Amino acid sequence: MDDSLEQPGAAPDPIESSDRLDADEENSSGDEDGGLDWTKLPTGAGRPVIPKRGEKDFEPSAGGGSGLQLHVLDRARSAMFDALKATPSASSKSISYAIWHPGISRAHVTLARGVHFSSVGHSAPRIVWKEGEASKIHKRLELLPEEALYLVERGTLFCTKESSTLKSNVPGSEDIEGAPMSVQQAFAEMIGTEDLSLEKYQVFAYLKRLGFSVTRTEPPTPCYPSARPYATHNRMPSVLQRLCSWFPSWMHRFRRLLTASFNWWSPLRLSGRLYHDKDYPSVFKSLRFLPSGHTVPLHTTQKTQVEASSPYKIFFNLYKPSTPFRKSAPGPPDFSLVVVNARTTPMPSLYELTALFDVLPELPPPQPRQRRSTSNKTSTEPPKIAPSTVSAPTAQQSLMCRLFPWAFGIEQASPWRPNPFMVLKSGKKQVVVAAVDAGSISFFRFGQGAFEELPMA
Amino acid sequence: MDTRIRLRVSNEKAYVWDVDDITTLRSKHHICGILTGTLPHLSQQNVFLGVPLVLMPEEVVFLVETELAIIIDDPRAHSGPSAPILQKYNDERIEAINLQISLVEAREAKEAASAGRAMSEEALRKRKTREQRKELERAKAAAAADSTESHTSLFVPDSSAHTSEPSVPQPSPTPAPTTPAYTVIVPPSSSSLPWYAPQTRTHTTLASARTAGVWTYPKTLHERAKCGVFRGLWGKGYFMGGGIKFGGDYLVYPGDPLRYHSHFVASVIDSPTSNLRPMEIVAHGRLGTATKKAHLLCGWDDEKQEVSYFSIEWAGFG
Amino acid sequence: MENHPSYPALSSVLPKYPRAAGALFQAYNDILFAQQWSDVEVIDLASCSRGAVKGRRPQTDETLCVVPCSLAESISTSWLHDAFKELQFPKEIYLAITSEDASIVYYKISRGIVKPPV
Amino acid sequence: MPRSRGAHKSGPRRNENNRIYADPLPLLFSHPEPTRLNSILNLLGLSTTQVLNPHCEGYFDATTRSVWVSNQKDSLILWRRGFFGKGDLSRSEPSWLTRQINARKSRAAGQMTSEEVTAKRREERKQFKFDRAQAMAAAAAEAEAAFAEGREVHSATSADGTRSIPSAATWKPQRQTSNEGPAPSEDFPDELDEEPLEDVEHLQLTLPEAFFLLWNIDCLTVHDPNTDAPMTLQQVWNAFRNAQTHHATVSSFPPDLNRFDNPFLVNYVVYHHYRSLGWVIKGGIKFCVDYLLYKRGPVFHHAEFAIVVCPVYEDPADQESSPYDLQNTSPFEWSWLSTINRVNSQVQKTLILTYVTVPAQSRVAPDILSSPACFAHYSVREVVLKRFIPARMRD
Repeated sequence: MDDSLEQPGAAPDPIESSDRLDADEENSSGDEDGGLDWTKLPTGAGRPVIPKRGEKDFEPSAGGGSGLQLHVLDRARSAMFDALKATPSASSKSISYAIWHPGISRAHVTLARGVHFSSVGHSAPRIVWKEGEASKIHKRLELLPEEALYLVERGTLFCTKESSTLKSNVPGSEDIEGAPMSVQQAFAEMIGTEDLSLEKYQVFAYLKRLGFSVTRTEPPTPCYPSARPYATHNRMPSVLQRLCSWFPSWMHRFRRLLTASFNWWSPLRLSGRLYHDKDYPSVFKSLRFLPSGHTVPLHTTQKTQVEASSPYKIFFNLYKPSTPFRKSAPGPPDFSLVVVNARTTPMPSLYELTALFDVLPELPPPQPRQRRSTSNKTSTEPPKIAPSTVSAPTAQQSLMCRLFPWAFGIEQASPWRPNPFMVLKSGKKQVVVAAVDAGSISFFRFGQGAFEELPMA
Repeated sequence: MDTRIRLRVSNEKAYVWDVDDITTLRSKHHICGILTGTLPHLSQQNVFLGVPLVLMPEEVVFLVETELAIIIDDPRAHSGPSAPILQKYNDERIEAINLQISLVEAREAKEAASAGRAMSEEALRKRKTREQRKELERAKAAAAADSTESHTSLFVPDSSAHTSEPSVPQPSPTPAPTTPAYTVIVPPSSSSLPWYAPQTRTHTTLASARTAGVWTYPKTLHERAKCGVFRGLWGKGYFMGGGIKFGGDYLVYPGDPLRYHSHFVASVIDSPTSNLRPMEIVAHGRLGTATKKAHLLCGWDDEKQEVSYFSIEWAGFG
Repeated sequence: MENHPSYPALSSVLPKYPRAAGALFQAYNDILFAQQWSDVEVIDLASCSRGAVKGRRPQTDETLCVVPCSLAESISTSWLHDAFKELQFPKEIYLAITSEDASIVYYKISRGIVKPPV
Repeated sequence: MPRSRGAHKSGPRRNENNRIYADPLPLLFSHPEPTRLNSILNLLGLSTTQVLNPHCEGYFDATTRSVWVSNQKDSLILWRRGFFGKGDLSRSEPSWLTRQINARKSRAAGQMTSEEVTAKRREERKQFKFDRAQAMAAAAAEAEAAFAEGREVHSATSADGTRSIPSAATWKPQRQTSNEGPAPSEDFPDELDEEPLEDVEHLQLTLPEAFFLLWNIDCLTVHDPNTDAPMTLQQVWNAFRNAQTHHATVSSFPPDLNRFDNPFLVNYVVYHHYRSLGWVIKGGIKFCVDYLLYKRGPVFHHAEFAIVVCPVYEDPADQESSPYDLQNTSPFEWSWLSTINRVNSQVQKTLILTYVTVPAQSRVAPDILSSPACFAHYSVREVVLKRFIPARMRD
């Protein structure tokens, strides 16, 4: 059946072509980066639609391009350069103000306006010194460097750099202190602070532009609201878990190996008259005696353990635009994201992946596929992580079953049995890694596989 | 005057902020870089991006080595202004703002007059609220339309528009009610700031930048190989873009990527004896054939400082 | 192996390069029997420690050079260069990549920058 | 059924396949007619079901590191009951001889052979591409001329252009340019056709396939090619591990047998893992991966999963001292991960990284390697890889 696909020139499949229509530089078809048609860039107000991709030529004709080619190229370039000349600006009625404090890597928002602040900024208690008065603790609104930089570059935040001596007296913003910062200066000075690399900023801004709420997974200070969604799931040993800790499930699964009766020169004995289930499913079942699955302990020596310096730490929590988000009490995130520099960091090792999966919650089984008449592009997408169902009875049940399968009269099959292909393709836990190469971001989803739980026979 | 491109370097990343420099780089030097900033008026999408342009490290090395660009240690170039200089700057800003305000006021007065009747302040206020409400409704309708057609729309509604949780400590100062609206510009590049002093923080050679700890690329054989291959392909007239997403180190274009498809995905091989897995040939050959590109193996010889190329295609049989 | 009909044609090269013998055997049989090339001959490619195969595809006149290698090996650009050199710089060489399940794939390698067909 | 792709197969053909490929293993179970005695025995937990073992035979070939099954009956059993092996001159089941006979018949009848049909199709495809390129060049030249004269320029490839660019859907071969199929009489004199065809093809089993059949279900006997004698399980165990010397670096030849990173062992663990879960597992070189997983078998559906085997050393010291040059032991560069992921998503396969741990010599005493008992110390786990597209994850 794969014969028709074996030749490399085989026609690309319909799913990938629908990718191709996705008007995003996620585009998989090839050379879209830098190759956009800026002449199709919407200019006027109103809601623009996807500009069609420009038709490109195969190559310039001899001598660097024909008259027509040069003409079209010039037009494309000037459209691009014109668009780049736009300056970030806002009405004085809607712009916000903040002071950048390099010493603490925070921008103190002195005037917050606009919808952005519903997902950006947190309250921080700071000691304020007033002339002639004793110190007082004030709660104030502060931005992390990525939040401040993002608002600055889109022109919604006017930021000045902290200075004790400089005061400005611009109308409408009388108490602004310090010298105004350009976007360039914000890039130069805010990146590199509070663990923010350019790569992390690029990923942050990319997701914010798509409407996601993005927060830090590890609170940089105790006053930063933490999602901490997994604590209850993994860290609170139940009676059941404590009871079972000395008899892990993987040992149960492979207990045959540990008994002397297992003959390694003849693992499967079918000839005996006493063998009860002489059929294929039982044969396959008896063949499943090799240790498998993520519950089997991963033996490591000191050197292979994940080092503290590993870049594979979950850095951002992602909330879809459709997820209700309260910045003071964020719920469990829709996705957990690691950001790495693709040039200096290869993909994660098994040890790094295991450490990531260890802190992540198990996903509920994927929802049944929605059949659509025209396309089924959603079919291979991972399931929506519905926070409310993470600790739903199904999850507990599967845990119970996995711990005490004999009590349920089952060995492998759990009640958790939606379309097995969907489960196999999404995995039980997921982490998203954004690998950034000089500004171009590749997002990959690493799922914790569960093939051993869903045999085909 | 030095006409070399100014590369603003911070955290070992090189940015170009001046649009004229971006123009020169692309049109004259065939260097594309990657735009990474938010376009101010199209801030809810990722297809078209704006300044700054971020350069690949091998682009930086090439530009500096060929004396087409200089490196500026950007964090150090941003010194703080003295009080008088800032005062002067702010005075100029205020002047510009006042000019803007008076222009707006003049236009409003004219409009009011031409309407044939002078409005009371109360009436003006009411009209304004009405307009604001309408504007809000329009925005909401647009956002709603956006979310229903998100598959065809490139521009994302601002999600936060739906939820309006008040920010925790609402800062008190509001602009004086009498001040009319004006446009506040956030300066994109620092060139307009009188206290920005790049001249004193300039490195014209890689060696100088390296000594200062501002720019250390290339450090390894692999990085040298990448620089060598980049230079080699550039010398043959190609434009290069990053290729990690596409299965190699570079995408290689016969002309400006704005107008031409890439011909190759190129991968850099550090040395003539570096291991090459036959599986890589299978994968690259296969991917290239499917995307109508050839794959280019670019073998770097650090001793001879030269590149040898091999092109891979599917054989067409078997 | 010794009883196989193609063994006599390969007997001079197979024992000489035992590590590449499997790949050569597989590629030779595929070219001769499955691809049905004509004038198939085995030549000694000492610089790559293996035998190579020359022949013509059905209904064509051009003699092509096939260099076998196994998926388990590692090659290099100097290896490719040596192969071209010893074969007297043909326009291209065909790399026959073999796997132990008897699968084989062919890829065309050209020296220099050869742009894809329009 | 994972995807409806197989559905285009006509019903009778599918039913035929369901019948031919009904058994997932070479073993057969024969259930005797129910009698009173049988039901009593069943109640007592005694089975009257007969196990029919086909006892296939093959020859170990050290050069190609495989086991050859030349007996046609055995080849058919192994292929049809579980899709074991591959014809060395065919894409899947050994069909070389049949193809040759059909080709002779076709030639005799003046028709094209299937190979010639394929060649002709490729030739036509080439011609189409050439025609299209010509049409595009002509359109470009026309646009160029229009531009030079200041006339309105139509885009070279747009629908409103003055020229039509052939598309794959509209293009038709103008004329049979080549490969009409050879004339029957002159090129192939009759006496040549009379020459009997010798079947030079065999079913080739990989070493893990052979070991699986031999060790678990005991339906294969492997012969020593030099002595013709059947090999004992212990001999096979040693010979298969020994055959991996091609993996070894030259300096440490021959490699130490008592190592957990012997490529045969690592591959066997993966092979056994998926076979025991009921998957049909075949080689994946065409898609630049190690294995492909089929739910029932390659005649039914496309493979759903593409497997890349990633051995993981528990102890890096074992890797340093290794005589083998195992692939994929270090995490991939991102460009390589995108490459293999792209290739496989183009053909709708999900990429799976299958990690096999290699027990540390310091943890497990290597003398356990003298028998398959060593397999208890490896472990297999999967990581599923997929591109994540934020723009499509917004709601």
